[in-house]
Amino acid sequence: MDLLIQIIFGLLSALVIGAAMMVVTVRNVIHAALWLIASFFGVAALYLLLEAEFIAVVQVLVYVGAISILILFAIMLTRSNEGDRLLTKYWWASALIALGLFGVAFLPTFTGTTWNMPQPTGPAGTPEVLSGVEELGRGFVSEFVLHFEIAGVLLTVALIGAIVIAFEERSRRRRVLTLAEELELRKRRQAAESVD
Amino acid sequence: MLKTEELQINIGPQHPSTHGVFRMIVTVDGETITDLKPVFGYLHRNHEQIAEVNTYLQNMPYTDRLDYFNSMANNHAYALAVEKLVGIEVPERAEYLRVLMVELTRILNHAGALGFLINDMGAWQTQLAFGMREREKILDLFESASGARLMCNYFRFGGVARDLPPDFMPRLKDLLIAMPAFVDEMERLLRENEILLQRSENIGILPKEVAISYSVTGPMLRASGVPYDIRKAEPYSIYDRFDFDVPIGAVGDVYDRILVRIEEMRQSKRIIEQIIQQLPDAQGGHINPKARQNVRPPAGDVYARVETPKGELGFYLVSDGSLKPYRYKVRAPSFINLTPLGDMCRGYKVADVVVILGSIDIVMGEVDR
Amino acid sequence: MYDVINHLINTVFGLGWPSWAISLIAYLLVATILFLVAPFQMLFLTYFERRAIAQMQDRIGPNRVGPQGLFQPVADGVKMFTKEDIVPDAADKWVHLIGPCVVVAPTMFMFAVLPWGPGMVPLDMNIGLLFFFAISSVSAVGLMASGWASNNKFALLGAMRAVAQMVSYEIPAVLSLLAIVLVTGSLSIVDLIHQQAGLFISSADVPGIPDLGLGWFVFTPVGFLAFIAFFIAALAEGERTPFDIPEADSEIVAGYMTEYSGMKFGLFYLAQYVLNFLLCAITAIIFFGGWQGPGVGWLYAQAITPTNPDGNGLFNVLAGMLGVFYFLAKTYFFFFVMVWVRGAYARLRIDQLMDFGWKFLIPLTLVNVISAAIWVGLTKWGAAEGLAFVEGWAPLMRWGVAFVITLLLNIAAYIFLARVYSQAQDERARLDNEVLERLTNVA
Amino acid sequence: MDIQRGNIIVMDRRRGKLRAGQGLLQGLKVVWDHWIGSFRKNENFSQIHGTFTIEYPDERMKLPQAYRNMPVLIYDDETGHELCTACYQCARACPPEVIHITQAKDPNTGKMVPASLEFIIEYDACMSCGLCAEACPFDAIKMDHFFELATDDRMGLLQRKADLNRPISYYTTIAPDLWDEVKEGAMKKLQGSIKRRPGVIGIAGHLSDKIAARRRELEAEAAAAPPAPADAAPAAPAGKLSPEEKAAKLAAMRAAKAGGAAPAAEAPAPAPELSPADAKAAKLAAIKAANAAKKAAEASAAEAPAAPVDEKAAKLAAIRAANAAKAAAAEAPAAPVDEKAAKLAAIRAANAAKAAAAEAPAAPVDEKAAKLAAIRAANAAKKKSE
Repeated sequence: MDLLIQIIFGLLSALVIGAAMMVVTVRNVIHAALWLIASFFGVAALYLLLEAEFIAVVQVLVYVGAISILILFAIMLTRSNEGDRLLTKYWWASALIALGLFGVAFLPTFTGTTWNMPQPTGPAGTPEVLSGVEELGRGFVSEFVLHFEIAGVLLTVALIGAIVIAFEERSRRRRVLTLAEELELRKRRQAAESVD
Repeated sequence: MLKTEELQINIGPQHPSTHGVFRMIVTVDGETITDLKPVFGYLHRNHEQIAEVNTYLQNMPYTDRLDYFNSMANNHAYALAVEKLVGIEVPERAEYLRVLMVELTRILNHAGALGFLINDMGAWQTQLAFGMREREKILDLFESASGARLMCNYFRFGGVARDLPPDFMPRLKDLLIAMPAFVDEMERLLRENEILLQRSENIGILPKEVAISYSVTGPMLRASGVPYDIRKAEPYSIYDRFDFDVPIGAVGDVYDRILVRIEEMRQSKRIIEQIIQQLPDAQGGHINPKARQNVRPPAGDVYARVETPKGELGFYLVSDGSLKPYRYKVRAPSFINLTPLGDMCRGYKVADVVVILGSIDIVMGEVDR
Repeated sequence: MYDVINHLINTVFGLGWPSWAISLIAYLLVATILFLVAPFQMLFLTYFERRAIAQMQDRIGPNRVGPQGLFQPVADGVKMFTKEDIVPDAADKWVHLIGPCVVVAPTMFMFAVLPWGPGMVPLDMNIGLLFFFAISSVSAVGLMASGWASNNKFALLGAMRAVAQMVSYEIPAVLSLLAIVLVTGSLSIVDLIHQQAGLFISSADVPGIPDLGLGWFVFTPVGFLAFIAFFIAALAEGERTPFDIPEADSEIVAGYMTEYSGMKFGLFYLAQYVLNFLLCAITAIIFFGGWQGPGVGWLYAQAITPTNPDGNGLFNVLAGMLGVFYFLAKTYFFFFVMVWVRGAYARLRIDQLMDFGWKFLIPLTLVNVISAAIWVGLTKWGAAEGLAFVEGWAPLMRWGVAFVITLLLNIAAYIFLARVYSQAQDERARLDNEVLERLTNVA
Repeated sequence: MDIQRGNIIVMDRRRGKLRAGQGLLQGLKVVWDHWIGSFRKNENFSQIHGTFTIEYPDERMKLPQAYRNMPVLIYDDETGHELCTACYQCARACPPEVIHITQAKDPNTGKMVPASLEFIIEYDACMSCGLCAEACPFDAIKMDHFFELATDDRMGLLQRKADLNRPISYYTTIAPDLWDEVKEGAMKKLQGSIKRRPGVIGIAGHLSDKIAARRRELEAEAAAAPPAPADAAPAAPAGKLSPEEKAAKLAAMRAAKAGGAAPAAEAPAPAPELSPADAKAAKLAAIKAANAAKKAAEASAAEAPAAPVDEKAAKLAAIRAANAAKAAAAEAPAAPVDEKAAKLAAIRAANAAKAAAAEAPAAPVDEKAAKLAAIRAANAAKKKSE
């Protein structure tokens, strides 16, 4: 059993890392986005392997179903600059910076964690650690209600902001008059002239 | 900031909903149409030139091919033109038969046109199938009378080709039993359907003034609110004997065109009922026995017009005294009703184009000739 | 399945394989069966749709290939397979290939949580409902990829429309399910079905009601409105008329499928029909009790005796068969409704579709969620939750009051929204006075 | 606008009505009614429910009598005579000009006979307008009800007379009333034209028994009457003998002999003298040869459809006739007067050969050969006459 899970884990990790590598190396932006989606999928599968079904499903729902679509839309609606050089002269500098940042982010985890694998939970009377949904729901409306509300307000603000921008855009756009409107306009202009 | 560019899209000549080989060069800004240029001529068949090398009677079957939905109405216009040119009298019974056929044509054309229009809106052919069912019944009648379903070639100078077969009238009466049910059903499917209302209300408005200046005719013009019907304005044949109403629209949008067509089917049914009443008393046979079919009209010219289901169909004939017309010109309603398409579509969405085009009810055979 | 295979391998053959191998075999077997079932469902559905819609149009439909034309889809399949696969020169070959696969795969995944009958569920996830919708959103990626890879204006336009439509109609779908989840307090599909036993949605609340398997959510105001909203959203997600805008043939030819031919095209159809089947199935499960129906519970109860607590084998099989029958009957009925709708209606325009989804359906489902909260409060809560005044009421009384209140609330919301929505439509269509005024003044 | 009677109705758009889905439900109801109704068949015109499909290859619509698809030619069952008199009215009426007619000629006199020799309609270009049937004063061309005309052969829709001929009994099955209307006049006219048709001309070509019967009849008449013109003798045996290969061959050989050998024998004598008497003799010989050739060719050709072997004989006869004509023409240049006669004879020979060729349409190969022979004969005659 363990061996099987190890093998699956290895494969999935290879998928995630390989896909992530492809994201940064392929030239075509759309291909990069598709590789990114593959990577997201791999992560979701890893969550499933950890028996965190809810998180896995949310990963799929949010990242694959929503965010990647957003990315694709954004790419398609903007001009593509294909054929730019991938490696600049100072690629090593950026690599160093990236490594440094990664180290900064990773160091606390590295030092602060006791690297003991948790004992596999036995069948008898174990607390439901990861059956999650209900606990998560309760947590959101009790313990973390403030965080939840703040996140909600933030999202609402973002939504309203998007709508406002869209409305501005629409009012600025040249309106094409239909035939009836044009006729009405002509009539009104004539009326205005005759008054003058 | 987001910016949209003007984009040119070619709809047609190969496109599922252009009613034949018809092309529209659509300039869109986002989804809104800023310009639309209809391009036609892909189905040009040299109709008028062919007619000038044929004798007068030989042109009769060619007129069937103009608007192949309403071959009877086309025949009527042409027969009227030649009769006017030569001076042929038409017996009363023949006139009744003619009007009967033409009014049946009107019903079948509107049934089909509404079906195709709803098809263009994306329905899965149900309304079309219902319309086609009634159309088939009428075509059966045409077939029993004239011998063909579409290319009827039924009219002759001075009458019609042959009298009605004995089983025609019972079948016609049966058909008239079904007709109100069919029209009511069509109305129930179309009139209050919210989806259809959204797709048709205030779409493709053609204001009265514009319609007149484009010399649009037929249901299109009447939907724009102009009560102009040649059957009333200049009654030809025996249309002054019948009692019928002229439906007009209030706004001139696609919805009004649907309503006007539905009502015209009802009015046609009224006329047919009156014909059935008056036909037994009609004098004369199905054709004037003195009328020669191989006519040699005196030199001169003539213009005759009828109200086909699509609008005013006129034939302008110039005779030089020979067996063949010197000049033969068709005023095709589909063609002239199509000209305001560009103006009508401006300011609407791309998806509305096909609906507006469908509401004009064109037949490419008549547009391109 | 696990038990059967375990018995077969370890007891009959005595091989002594480990349990993970046996579960692997069991899962593979189940997956294989489902993979076989899905295309057959699709084949039958296409035949069913064509026959039904033909009859609605006073025609006969395909009746030449095989008895009553039953093998027509097979003939179509043969045609699809033998057709030349054309990839446009300017297309992105790989993405063009992957697109249809990514569209089909999620629909197959969704079978994993679908209960066919009592106890017949491949995988009883406790978040099955969420899984179902999460996975269904993946196919949008495939649509996008195939539309983009075709390198065709119509295809890209169709893909954009399809994705926009799927993403926006997921919201009312999930919101309408949320109302049901509020009432039941569970995300597990199997749980949902179990809660729909009894007579009306009361077996859990009102004691002493016989188990007729009719406790369907659709009989409550909350459930009914949720059902209507969900079914409309399902039509949109399954790209069915009147929301089949992505493949509106009168406008954008065939949408994202324009540049596909042969079996790749067939895969899109497969995905679409399987998705339709699944949406119908999930509608039947959530609002119409899935395999619940008169007789299933009774058959189970017959066999259970103190000596045989698991039930009698024969009765179990009978109950299972009846349950599968109920489930499939309901599912096909909803597919028939889909066909029926397709037979009757025209198609909306894309902006009208978005309007309808965002301005009508989402507010409506939001109101329905409130209704659901009221329902839960009135029927389940007591003094502990702060609803002391219901304490004295009889269960039936509580149930009745909840029914009336939610019904009124939902009807009021529906009429109000319908009025506002149709007024907004009229407003949009009328001449834009403001713009005209501005333009007049400029001149 | 001047509306005389009736009113102008402004369509009611039903504004201000709350639209909350009633229209959609109405639509569903309509479709549901049709679905329920579709389990039975739509029987008559007064119904709008029920399937109205006619499953075509299995069931067929009853076509109305007036139905018109493609024009066909009518012949009388009893006598086998075609009603067509080759008056060209249909060809003139045809809008797309797809009707092509050749009128038959009396072989003896060379005069036009009221019957068609060949009648071609290009079905592929025919527009089924029915004007030909209306124009026909003899009711010989009628519109058929047969519509399954699809073919994969490009020339398959070029219909010759043999393909077009239909008996009256067939026409009465498809349009009894229409035939009753015109029957009397048509049959009277037919009798009139039969009188003016000599020999077997005008009998539908494929009715070999009818042709044979007619021929026997003619023979009987000839036997009863005072001795027929002696010049026809060489051809006579062909008619007397049973229509067999041998007879045809014999006739052809005799014709060749008559045409070729006789003048050849005389040739040496008249040539140097150029006397008018000899010229007359030459002319006579030429005419004889031509007639003989024609008769032989006709006789053999008439038998042609019966068996392909006979066709060969016909071909042979035609070739021989051509040779004979050539030989006869060779004598001609002697005198200007004779020249004319020779030319005439040559042309007649050519015509005869042509006719023989035209009557053998059954096997294309042989037809070709016969045509070839005819063309050669014509060419030879032309050359010689020049």
